[in-house]
Amino acid sequence: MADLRAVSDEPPLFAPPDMAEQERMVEAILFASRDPVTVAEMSARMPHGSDPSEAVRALAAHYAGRGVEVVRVGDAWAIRTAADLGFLMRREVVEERKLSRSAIETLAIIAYHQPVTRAEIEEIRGVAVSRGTVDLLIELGWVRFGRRRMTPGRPVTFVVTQGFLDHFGLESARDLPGLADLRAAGLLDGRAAPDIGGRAAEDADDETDGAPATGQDELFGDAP
Amino acid sequence: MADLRAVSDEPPLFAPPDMAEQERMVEAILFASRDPVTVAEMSARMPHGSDPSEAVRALAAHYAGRGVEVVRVGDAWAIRTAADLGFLMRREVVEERKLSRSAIETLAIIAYHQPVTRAEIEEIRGVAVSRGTVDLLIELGWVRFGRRRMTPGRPVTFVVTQGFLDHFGLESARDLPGLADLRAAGLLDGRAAPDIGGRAAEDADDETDGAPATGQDELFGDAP
Amino acid sequence: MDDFDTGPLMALPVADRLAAEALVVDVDGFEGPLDLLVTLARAQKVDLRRISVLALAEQYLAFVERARALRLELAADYLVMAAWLAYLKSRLLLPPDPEEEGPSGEDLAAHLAFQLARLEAMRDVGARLMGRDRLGRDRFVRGIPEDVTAQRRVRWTATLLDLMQAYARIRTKDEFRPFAFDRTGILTMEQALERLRGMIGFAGDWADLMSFLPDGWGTDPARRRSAAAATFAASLELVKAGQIELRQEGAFAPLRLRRRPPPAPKGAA
Repeated sequence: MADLRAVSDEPPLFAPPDMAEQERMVEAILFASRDPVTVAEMSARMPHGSDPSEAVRALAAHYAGRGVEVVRVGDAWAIRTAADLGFLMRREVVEERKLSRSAIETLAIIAYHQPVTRAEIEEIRGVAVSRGTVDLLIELGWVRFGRRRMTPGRPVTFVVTQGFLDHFGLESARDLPGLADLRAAGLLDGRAAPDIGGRAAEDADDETDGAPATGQDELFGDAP
Repeated sequence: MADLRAVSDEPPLFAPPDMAEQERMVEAILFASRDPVTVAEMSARMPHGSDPSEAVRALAAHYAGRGVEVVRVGDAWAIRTAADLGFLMRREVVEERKLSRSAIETLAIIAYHQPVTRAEIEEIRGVAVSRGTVDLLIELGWVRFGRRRMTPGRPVTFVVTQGFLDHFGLESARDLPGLADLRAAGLLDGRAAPDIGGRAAEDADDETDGAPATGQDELFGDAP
Repeated sequence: MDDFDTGPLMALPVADRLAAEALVVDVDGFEGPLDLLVTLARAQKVDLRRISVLALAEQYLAFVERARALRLELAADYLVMAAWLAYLKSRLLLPPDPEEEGPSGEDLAAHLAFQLARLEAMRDVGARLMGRDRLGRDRFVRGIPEDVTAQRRVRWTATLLDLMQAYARIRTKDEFRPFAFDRTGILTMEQALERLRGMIGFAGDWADLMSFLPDGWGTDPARRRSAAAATFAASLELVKAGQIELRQEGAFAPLRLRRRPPPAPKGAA
């Protein structure tokens, strides 16, 4: 015992590593450990005479403002992702899905007949419109509530939004091709209306091929 | 139309984060992952317009000489503790089955001669390679099947994986120890026994010159 | 090597026994004849590419002899190698025969030296690989990895064309609705079949097909024609299904039907 005590009183055989080296050690330990590490544990693993509690503080200062942080967890220490970068730990899988037939029909009716009440939509479609359909369109930011109709029951109306116009590359809802244009473009049962002729067909082509395609990519390309 | 096109020519709505911020992001991503992360994967998770390949190089420079290091593993990057601090991590050591001599030799042959067929491995070792040996290497995640050789019988070839590089701390298969010396000494030439003639020798040239060096990226492209 | 395994060796002088043990008894420790050759060659302490293949062949043959003396069973490939080396030895010792085709003894020896050097090189680099700073032993991965959670996000897509087609579809439906309602004077076969099915349960006796027309369809000629045709078509379906029988006594005579009596039909069908 006496010998041992004598040894520990004297300067140790090997001087403890300098603080920069101790910081490296703490860094490696915190990185590789499966759990937060207490100062006592670090001390047990580091060379005799090390001062992990100073080293870990130096390390924490070194990491301040970086992508990961040295944080205290109870009486232990750990390296964690900086809170503001948590979004990087999520990978977004974007799944493109076509709007359902009922959603696109409902949207079309709102666009062409706005402001329009739910009852009117149902009358035009000839089927009930489910709550979820309108909710989805509102969630997409393409449809919003308009003024209430001044009729008995004061039903709410729906209108399309600026977002809708942007998505479909329209200046205003009035730019939507009319029935005659649709017919001319062959969208109405292929029976061309003789009175309108070729101009409308060109227009329709333009809109369908050009604008929505480029407009969408730019505006919605990688919106979060 | 004209308006939309004008918009797309302008700089994107949100500029990519500055390089220091991108470095933070790469730092967070690499710290969070156990496996090496490819630049493509980082890119997918970082804001649009980021340049993770530049950011990761800056990060690697920042970590040079620290307790953990940013290392390249094939076409991916990872953070690993500095090798000189391994003694601190005794608790983290994964006890591994000791590889048999034949497994080590087989692994070396695959690494230095890849892509290599079972018959070629047997030629070099002078003994049959037991099924279990290759299976073990595959199970360890160090070896996987490569392309089939375009020779009669279309034999399957073996190549080493990203996991192999990661495990042995190699940036790429080009950094295999002693590779240049072996090549200079002609020991990697698939030299056929003299009584077989010229055909095999030509094949062999293909393998040793082309595949291991340039074929690497292709071969490791979809490694797990 | 367990002591009791060395039984057969006890008959030999100690020095011989030790020499034999060094290689022969441990034959299991060799990974085949090539491996054994590398070990033997290493004793020559020269670059394997410059080894005396002749000396090596003699060593190997001596080894096989010793194994035979010890009555150790050698695997077939060791014996094949011995035979090949004996052949090689003779080729190396005899003056080359100018008539003979194929590689010379020197070519064969050079290739063997190459094979040995290559195998030893692979063994060396294998050891170097194993000696590297390895993951999980010297270098460590992140102890607390964070999982990347995949977040599914649905992006709904619709183009102006979809929108216009949808609207067109609705409007087209409107335009055609009147025509659909115009077709009130038509009885479909499905309707007639449904009606007939409900009624044949009561038609135990022969009854005129025309009596099965719906009420009010017998007066207007157009409606009567449609109803008669549909009901006739429906009755044929039921005959096919084996549910009724149908008969007509002569050309343009009334069509009569009745429910098909249970198993044995009597009378004309």
